[in-house]
Amino acid sequence: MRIVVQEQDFSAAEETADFGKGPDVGAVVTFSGIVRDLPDDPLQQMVIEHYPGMTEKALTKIAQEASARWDLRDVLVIHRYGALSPGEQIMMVATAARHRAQAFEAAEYLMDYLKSRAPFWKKEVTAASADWVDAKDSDEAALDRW
Amino acid sequence: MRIVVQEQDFSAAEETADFGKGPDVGAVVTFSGIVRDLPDDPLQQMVIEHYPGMTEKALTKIAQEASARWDLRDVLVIHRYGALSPGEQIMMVATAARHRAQAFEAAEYLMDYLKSRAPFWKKEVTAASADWVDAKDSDEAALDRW
Amino acid sequence: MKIEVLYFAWLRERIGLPRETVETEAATVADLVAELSAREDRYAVAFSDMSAIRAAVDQDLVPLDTALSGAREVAFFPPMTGG
Amino acid sequence: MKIEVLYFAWLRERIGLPRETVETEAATVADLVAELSAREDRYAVAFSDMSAIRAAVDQDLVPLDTALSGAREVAFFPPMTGG
Repeated sequence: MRIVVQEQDFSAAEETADFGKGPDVGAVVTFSGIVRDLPDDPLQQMVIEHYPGMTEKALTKIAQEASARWDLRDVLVIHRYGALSPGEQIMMVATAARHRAQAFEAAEYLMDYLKSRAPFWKKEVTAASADWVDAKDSDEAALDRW
Repeated sequence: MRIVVQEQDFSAAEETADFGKGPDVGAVVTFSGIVRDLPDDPLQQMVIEHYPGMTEKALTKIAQEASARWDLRDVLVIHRYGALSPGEQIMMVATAARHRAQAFEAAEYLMDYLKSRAPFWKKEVTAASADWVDAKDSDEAALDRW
Repeated sequence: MKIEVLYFAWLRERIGLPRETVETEAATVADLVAELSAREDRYAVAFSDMSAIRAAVDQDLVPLDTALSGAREVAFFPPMTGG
Repeated sequence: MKIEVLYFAWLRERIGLPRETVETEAATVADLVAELSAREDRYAVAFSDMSAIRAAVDQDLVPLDTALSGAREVAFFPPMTGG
């Protein structure tokens, strides 16, 4: 298990080069989140604030729960904070399991919990405005399926 | 869209380095399938037979259907054939979309259809035996959810 | 008509060849199976359980009652196990 | 007791500081919110809609009726928007 919270960019290729190696692993799923541009008012920066200390603790707990529930052979969570530009990577998760359903479900679980239970907050800065992104009801509702 | 059917190994890192770049992409999901070892009778080789011509045609159709249904911005399918050893990559898919639910669902759809509708057949060769892998009822049933 | 017939996986092993050109007047895929099965035991054995056989006509997966008119290539194989 | 109180995102911006040490006898997280809100308008405004506020005690997300006994650090913030 590897949990990384950092300001600088990361290489998804390097992070996953040795990920999930083992005789028992038949399936690896990765998810990467990227800063999208805004259609009408071009995004200058996506600023991500976090709660140092609690962030690592929350991500570790979420990863441990996913590992136990889906019998994962490996799990990786990387999340950045600070000021990001459109097209930059925000975060990634990876899961390694025996079968594909385990790897897919665990990755979706990680994303759903990370989105609503890890202390990150996004602010969208454009030429015209700087607004904190509102949490969506659908993100909270997504937790009900687990 | 990129569909690759080949005998030689591939680099997931290189294949995804430029995958899904675009102002509109917020989510990239990848799935990699790896040859697992067998617990009791160690696997010597996993031999994958395919139907040249039909394979590319079937994969293209599956990828086009996923692209339309989930408004994908990019899709990648790579599948190998020939004799593979435990730990080797068999295949990968990648999906790029605006939102995470689209990317996840499309990747699972690709895997479900690829498993039961693309003309590949696996044979497990051990010191004691050489057996064609039976299709699972659960793989066929997985298509019902789409 | 002349049709290219292909066999894959254990079907190929049981019949003992990967492909052959067949001269046939079979109307459907199922008729072609019946014709081949009548030819030799190894075909009859290979095709004995048709619930375990899938067919493609010109590289499209089709039901067994599909008409063969105009078909150039017919393939028989067990359920796929890719991924 | 002395408690370290942290604010994040728009809560931090409205209150105007990221953290402060508070001397309080509040029994619960909700009591602490009431105490802070009574202190100055900027707190009252920031905490006006508690359905939009989440709290953590010693870096664990908790309900607002959680007891503060033994707590060293309490954080207030809007619903998270990571990922």
